[in-house]
Amino acid sequence: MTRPALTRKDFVSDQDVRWCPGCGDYSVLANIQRVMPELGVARENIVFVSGIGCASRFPYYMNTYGFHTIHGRAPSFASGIKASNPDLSVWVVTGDGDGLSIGGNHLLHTIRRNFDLQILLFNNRIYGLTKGQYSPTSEVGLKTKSTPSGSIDHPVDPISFAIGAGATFVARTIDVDAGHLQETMRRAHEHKGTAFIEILQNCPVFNDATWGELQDKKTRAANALVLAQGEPLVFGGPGERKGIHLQGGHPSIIDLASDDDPVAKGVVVHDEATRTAAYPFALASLARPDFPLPIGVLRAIEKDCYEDMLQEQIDSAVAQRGAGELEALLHSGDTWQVEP
Amino acid sequence: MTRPALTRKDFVSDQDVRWCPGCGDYSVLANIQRVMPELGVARENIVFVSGIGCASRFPYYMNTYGFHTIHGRAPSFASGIKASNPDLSVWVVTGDGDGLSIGGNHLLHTIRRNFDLQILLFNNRIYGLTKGQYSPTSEVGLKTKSTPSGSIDHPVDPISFAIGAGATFVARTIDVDAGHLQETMRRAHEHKGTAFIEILQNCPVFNDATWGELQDKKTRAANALVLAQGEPLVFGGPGERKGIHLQGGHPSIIDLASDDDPVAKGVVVHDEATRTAAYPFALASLARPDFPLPIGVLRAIEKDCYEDMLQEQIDSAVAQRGAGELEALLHSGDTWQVEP
Amino acid sequence: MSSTEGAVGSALDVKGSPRELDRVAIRFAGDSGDGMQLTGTQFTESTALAGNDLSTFPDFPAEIRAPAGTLAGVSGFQIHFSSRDIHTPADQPDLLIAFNPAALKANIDDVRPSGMVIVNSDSFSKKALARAGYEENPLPALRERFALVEVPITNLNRAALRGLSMGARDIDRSKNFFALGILYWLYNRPMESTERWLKSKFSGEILEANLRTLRAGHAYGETTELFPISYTVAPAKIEAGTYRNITGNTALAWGVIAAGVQLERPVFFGAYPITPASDVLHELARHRHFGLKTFQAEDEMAAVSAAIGASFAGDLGVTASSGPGIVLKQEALGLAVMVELPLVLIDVQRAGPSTGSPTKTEQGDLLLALFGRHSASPMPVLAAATPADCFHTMIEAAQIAVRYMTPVFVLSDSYLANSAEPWKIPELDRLPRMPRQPVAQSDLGDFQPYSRNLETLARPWAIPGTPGLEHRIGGLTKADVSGNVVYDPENHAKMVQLRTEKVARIAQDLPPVEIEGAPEAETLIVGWGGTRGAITAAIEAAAEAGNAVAYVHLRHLNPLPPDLGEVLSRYRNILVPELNSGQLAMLLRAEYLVNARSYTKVDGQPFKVGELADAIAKTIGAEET
Amino acid sequence: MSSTEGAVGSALDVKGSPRELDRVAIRFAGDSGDGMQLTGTQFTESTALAGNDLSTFPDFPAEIRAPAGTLAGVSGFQIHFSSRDIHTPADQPDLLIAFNPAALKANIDDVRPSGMVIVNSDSFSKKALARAGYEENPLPALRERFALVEVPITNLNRAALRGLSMGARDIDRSKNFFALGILYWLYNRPMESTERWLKSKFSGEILEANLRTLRAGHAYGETTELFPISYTVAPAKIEAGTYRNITGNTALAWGVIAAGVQLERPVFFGAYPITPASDVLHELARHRHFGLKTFQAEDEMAAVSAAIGASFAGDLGVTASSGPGIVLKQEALGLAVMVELPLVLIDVQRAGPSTGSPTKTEQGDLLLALFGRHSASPMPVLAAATPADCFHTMIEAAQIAVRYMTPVFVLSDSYLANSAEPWKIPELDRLPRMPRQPVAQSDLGDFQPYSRNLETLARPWAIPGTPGLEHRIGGLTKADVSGNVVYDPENHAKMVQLRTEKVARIAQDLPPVEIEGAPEAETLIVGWGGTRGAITAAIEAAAEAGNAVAYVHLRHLNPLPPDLGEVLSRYRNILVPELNSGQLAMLLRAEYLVNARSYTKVDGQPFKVGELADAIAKTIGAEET
Ligand SMILES: Cc1ncc(C[n+]2csc(CCOP(=O)(O)OP(=O)(O)O)c2C)c(N)n1
Ligand SMILES: Cc1ncc(C[n+]2csc(CCOP(=O)(O)OP(=O)(O)O)c2C)c(N)n1
Ligand code: SF4
Ligand code: SF4
Ligand SMILES: [Mg+2]
Ligand SMILES: [Mg+2]
Repeated sequence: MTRPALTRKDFVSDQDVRWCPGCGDYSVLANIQRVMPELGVARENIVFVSGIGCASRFPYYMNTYGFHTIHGRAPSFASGIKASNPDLSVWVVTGDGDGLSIGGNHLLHTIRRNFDLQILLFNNRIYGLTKGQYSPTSEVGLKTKSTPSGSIDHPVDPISFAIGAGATFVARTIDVDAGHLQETMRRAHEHKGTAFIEILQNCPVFNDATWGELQDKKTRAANALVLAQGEPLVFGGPGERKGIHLQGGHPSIIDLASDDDPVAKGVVVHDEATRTAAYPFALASLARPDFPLPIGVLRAIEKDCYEDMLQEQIDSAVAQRGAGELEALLHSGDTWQVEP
Repeated sequence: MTRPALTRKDFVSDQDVRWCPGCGDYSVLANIQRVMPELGVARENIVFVSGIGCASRFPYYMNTYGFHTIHGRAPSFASGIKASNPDLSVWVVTGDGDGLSIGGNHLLHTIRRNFDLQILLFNNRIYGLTKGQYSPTSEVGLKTKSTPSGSIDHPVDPISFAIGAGATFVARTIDVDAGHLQETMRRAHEHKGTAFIEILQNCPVFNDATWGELQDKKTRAANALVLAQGEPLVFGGPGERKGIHLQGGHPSIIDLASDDDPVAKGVVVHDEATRTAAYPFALASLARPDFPLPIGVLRAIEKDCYEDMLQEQIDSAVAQRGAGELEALLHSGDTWQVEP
Repeated sequence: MSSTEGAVGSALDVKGSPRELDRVAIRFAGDSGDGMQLTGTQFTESTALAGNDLSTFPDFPAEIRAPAGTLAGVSGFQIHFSSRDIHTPADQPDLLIAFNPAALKANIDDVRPSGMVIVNSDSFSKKALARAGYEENPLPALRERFALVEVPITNLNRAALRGLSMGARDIDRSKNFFALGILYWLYNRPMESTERWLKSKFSGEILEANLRTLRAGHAYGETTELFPISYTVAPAKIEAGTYRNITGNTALAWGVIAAGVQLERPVFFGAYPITPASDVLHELARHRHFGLKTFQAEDEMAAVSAAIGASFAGDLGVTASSGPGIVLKQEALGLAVMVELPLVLIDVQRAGPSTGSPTKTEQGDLLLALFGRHSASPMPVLAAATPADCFHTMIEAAQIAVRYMTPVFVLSDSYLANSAEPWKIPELDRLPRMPRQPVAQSDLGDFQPYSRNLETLARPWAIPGTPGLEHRIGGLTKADVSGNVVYDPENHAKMVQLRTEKVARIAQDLPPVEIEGAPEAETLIVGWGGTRGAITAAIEAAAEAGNAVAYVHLRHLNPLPPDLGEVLSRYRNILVPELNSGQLAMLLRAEYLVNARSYTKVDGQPFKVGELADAIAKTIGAEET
Repeated sequence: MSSTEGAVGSALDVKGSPRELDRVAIRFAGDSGDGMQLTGTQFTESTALAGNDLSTFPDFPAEIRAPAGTLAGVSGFQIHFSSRDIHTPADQPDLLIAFNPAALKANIDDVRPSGMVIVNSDSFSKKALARAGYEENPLPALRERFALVEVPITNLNRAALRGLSMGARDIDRSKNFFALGILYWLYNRPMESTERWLKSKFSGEILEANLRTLRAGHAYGETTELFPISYTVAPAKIEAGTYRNITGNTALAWGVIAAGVQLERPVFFGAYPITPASDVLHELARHRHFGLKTFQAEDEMAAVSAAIGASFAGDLGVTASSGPGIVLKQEALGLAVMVELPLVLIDVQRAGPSTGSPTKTEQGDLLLALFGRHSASPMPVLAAATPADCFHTMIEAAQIAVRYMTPVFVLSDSYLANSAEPWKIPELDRLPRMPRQPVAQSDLGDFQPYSRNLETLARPWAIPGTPGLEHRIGGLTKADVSGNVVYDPENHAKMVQLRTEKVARIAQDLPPVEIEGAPEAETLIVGWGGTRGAITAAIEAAAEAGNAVAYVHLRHLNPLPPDLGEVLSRYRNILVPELNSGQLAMLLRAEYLVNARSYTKVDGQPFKVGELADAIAKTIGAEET
């Protein structure tokens, strides 16, 4: 059946959006509603699944199927949905607290099983919904309601965590960078397997400007290492040109003259699909202030998906043993007759 | 007070050890009981904390303080113990199921907080205590009670996971390699911060020889990359000599002649304490069959411990505000008198 | 603040002496952004200083930021103050001040018939009305039913702050202080506490602006014809002493600190944030100078596990959460029962099930506290009755935990957590104390981790670091005395029985049941937890209406007071009001085979005094016919 | 197997015709490594084929490998078979076969006075005796009390296998088949089923060895003087049909498969391994050809969450666990209650609290099933009565889940899980079916996710992939009909009431309470779950002793059968036997205000028929005096 092409409006639900004025979540919502029609998936085949948190209210605003579950478990609900019906396009929305604090374990295992899901982690480095406690991604020293004298937890980097979990697709994007965010969503959708995306998101109310230099167009170029497949790792603010060098597993920055050939100078060429995870790990280890923060797709490789392997086992079992017969099952093994 | 020096026997409890004949846990227990006296810690200041599993029965056999807790939560109990009394030497014993399946989240967060603990993960790539289901470290295709047609979960590598979590000390050792295991325990004890150690352990009953080439002395040299600080990454079975080269984040193996200077040939020199995690990540990414498995200390760096920072906050609070006075607290803020 | 006093003084000249009232209930209502909670708290402080008895109730929007001006975004704060003692924030406010149409719509139906309603008339634009879901302007119609006062608060505030260099938005932010000024005049409240607070919080232009508009509001009340008269409420005759306001969550936090001091153990508090329990963590985190360790864990399992670990190592372990988080802690609590370590678990109940309505109140977790663990896993359960009672309940719970070596369940609720009441600050040496067993000392004989104190059946608290007491504990069935792992049936049965008996013995420390109201009546009301204020007020109201009843309010839900059965047996009807589907009633029926009837409500709101009084009247009536 | 028949035949010549018995109970006991479970299962199959009614009970050591030869390592298997129908594995074995001293020590006290005891005399070395904790050899003393038969099983087995090239250890592994051979002779059981099984499992020398020693054992029994006579137990008169043996866990697994077939929904089974529930996962994982999806999750929260997700997507979601794992699933179950999706949760209860005694049995989780979630979070609860009944209970639970759109709690226990009973294989088209509401179809009108079926109050099951039904669900309080997020009190109360009423309505589908035993007696026994066999046997025993009582066994614990109250009211005493501290008794007392008294035992063991019969006698006596 051919149906009229969808537009952004088709993905807007009838619920009023309830985030604070200026919340980064608005921009993410708007851009995802914009990309959706381009993906060519019928609305009824799309499911948004979330945990608990400000970001996790996302499904209510998408005019698709949606499930606002419980704190930290969204990846598990999504796994069940995908296993049940692999034809669905399943999107998980989570936060730095929902996904990495209470939900860290499910994120780890869902990622390694490589279900074909898109997992969007809105990282505002704070607990928004519960009104401002530090999160596992908050920097040491952050003063919050629960840490009036400053946080003493060393933060975890979602990207390193995801690669450590064996993720087949890992990307980082920014709430306010509409073009890049939309492109990243497209890539995530195209990827077969778990696509993990960290979205740097601003919480103007409880952790304003936590990603300041990256959100601000003026300072972004100097602080972001924007990745492009096959391109050298070059970055730099106005008037500067720098590249990333990787020797013996040790990253360093080299200054480039405007006419230098970066590769000749030893700048690494970006490859999303290296055999080992050594390279994406090296990228993930680039942390500010010493290094620019990689933005874009750090890793994209092919690996079997859980739901496909499960279906294969079912199919081959049917092929070998025939479709299951209840009657036969009940009579399998030793039975005996009692005559009347 | 001076007390008689301790011997191995002082650390043997009065409970009979209940593991299957031939279980790798026996060797680990024996070697840890051997190292303990050398650490110079009084028995009453040592606490072994475990979750649930065969390995987790460990505390019952150590004549120290011990707490056999619940499945997956041992690191959290240990965190509370250490925060309560930083003078205790706290050892966590867990398994690949206990620590990485149900307990993955606590492992992640305990590691990143860098409590000064030793965490020993007994990795037999199987659930032993529940009689043989596959675990998060089991290889794809493993046939077990719960996967008669073969496991379809891509395994997680404990070492990559730990580094991804920001671990300050990460090592891998082998149940039957007494010398290396003892040395690794010593290093773990000396390290200030969370020392994470993966112990390759054999479960002869449900997953025999899962680490075959590494446990067997004959094949170990060819399959293990034994790490030594400041030494080049060289390995090789009888009559072969090979080294690890790392270029632009891509590891590769180079063959060496017996008289080659490995470093000159581009073999990487091992450094436990690189500034970024790129190098240990690269090591962690070396996986068999393509590469030898790194054995030894992959990473050892210094970072503040949670319990120390907590104590500092307490001390400076006392310094600034004086020791807390209940009377003063109850009368703080607005109060008023009601006259008789 | 001579200026203010001057103002009040002259108010009297202009408008004649204020009218004396014996009780007033006011509700502030506005958008989440309008600072209603702050305004309410300031009015509360000032009223407390004026010596009234009072009770407050904040009503936040759920844990979400709703679009400005919508019903979902309305935030409210009610204060009830009186010259006699009162027990609730009152069912119906006598005065509502509404900062926008949504606030009006959400609250108007609660206002006492012909009560006073003040609105910010500047906020009643077509757009705002629409956003609140009003087809037409409701004000004309309201004039019939209420004493409606329309004040252009926004513009008056702007006028008052003219000349300041602040931005328009910042200026508008101060408008709640203009309104507060009006109310201070209207009820002749002192402004000092608010002015003092402003000076402690702000400086420069913001301070200047807030002070100015506060005073301008006061002067406006005084001079405009809109308010023909002002009111006073005489100080209440309350027991002499030093008083403060306190909310349930602050009282819990301070109770934790006090327990540590009293028991001479360091406190370890492990928690994972959750509404409405988070504030206990927030408050405790501010008091590191008590040597207090707060630990924000990655989840509830880690929080309670760390707390149990700390108890094992000699700290007083405490953890707090609400509904969903409590459920997640149950497995670890079962271990604490098995290893018999002291621990206090605080459950600030909220309206469920599931995520439910996180900012609303309910008493839904009593049976969860008793039966939420697998197998026979008995825990003592205590419930706090009022905001200030949270302090005492917490201390008693900690004492029981250490005396009997057991985890203890403390029930509070969202209503207690956020309501405030004046509290006579106790003298510390007057706080009740239980004898507690000393921590086990190093001994060279053979130490038995599961040997028991004959009086309490408590096992020794043997703390790592003590030479000679090295021992192993865990969740597997323990052998009596030695604590070794064994599986023989007799021992299994004996240990189950010992743990049950130990908790039952706590009853030996409980005072006789106190019967309030009219002990000789034929009807007994049995309550527990945060409904105490409402029930007490309802019983007084019922008594005035000639329906005297007896009243027992339970703090101890497990074990129940030993003489409770005998007390219940004296009454012909027993009514059990609860904000759940009848959980205590079920326990009483099962335990004592008495026909305890339930009066329940599960809508996220506290009981209204009126509905309870009616229920009481009906019960008595029911019996007569 | 002519050889065997020949053997049996000649046995008759040598020793005269076997003695006819009407019931026998045998216990196999040995070291975990001795293959007792296997030996027992083989004897069971053969006995079933012989047409006896039977009941078995395996008794493993806890989930630990104890050192060989110690008490902790003893593994036992008891089978009770008869020519009449029986309900339990029997309190006391008539014959014990002990493979080592530890096995003897652990089991001897259970043996019927002057019963037969066969020991492997080769295993009674000083060392072995010491390891079992015997100061001296117990055999001499035992000769007084029992018919003791000392057989050098180890050496006889070696002799039988002489000439095979197998290693000594492998040879010794076969000795249990030698013993099995003896018993087959002693009780005139057919050996075919075992020989068939051996051939299906082994080949080459191992097969050869096992067959040889099995037959050698049989011949030994026949020829030695140690056994003067053999026995037969006539086939039981049981209803005609095709029978098989089935354990509770297998029956649960097959019930899951059958439910999927019957409801025409794919099944998603999510679980995390835990004793004694793991075998349900293991069994289901073997049947992928039913399109069955099994998912071993990282923990219990993930397992139940994935199952709920699958139900949302249109599968029948099922999950299983035991005590500690059940507790961890409760938060997600609360969500399932809120979003009203079908789900079946299986709780194979084990002895707690905490980790407790994982391989022992208990009925400790009834109140956990009812009250283990925060706030009012009602779930239907069903309990299986016998191993085979697990199949039917599971199917009914699934039907309720889909018909009423609700998660359902199914209670089994460790005893049912591992015991086997003969089961008349049901005809599929005879299985009871409930009308179920069809899955919602694509409609272009406006779809309301919380509209309800008037009869069942079920909301529509609207499955992703269906055009026009796009909707959002979640754990926040839902608006009636639309399912939108709202916080108004009336709606909150209404939804709580609707969910409660929906579960209560399930009662409309329940059959009237069936009263067994002596309905007209004055005493009623009320039981539930896995104690059915023991209670039934006890009631028969009591009746024979002149203590006839009535008996009601409940499958439905929530809602309770509508006529239960009326039934209870007919009896002067009500006794409720439970393997917990009186959980059902509490519910009955609270619900019906009847003086239901408890007879309880919490020692990890099933009820013994004798102790129950005594309790019944006492109750009646109690009443007479
Ligand atoms: C079991 C449980 N524990 C705690 C909570 C309270 N809670 C809700 S959201 C949240 C953290 C949200 O932080 P994040 O995931 O970063 O989302 P954000 O609000 O920042 O978008 C917490 C602690 C809960 N709802 N359930
Ligand atoms: C909450 C809970 N879920 C499940 C179990 C059952 N269980 C006990 S140990 C274990 C896995 C043990 O595997 P591992 O950690 O690898 O230890 P090993 O036995 O292999 O040493 C499981 C699933 C439990 N005890 N508690
Ligand atoms: S609290 Fe922060 S994250 Fe949450 S809605 Fe407001 S701005 Fe956004
Ligand atoms: S099951 Fe495996 S891991 Fe467990 S004790 Fe036996 S051999 Fe060791
Ligand atoms: Mg966040
Ligand atoms: Mg393991």
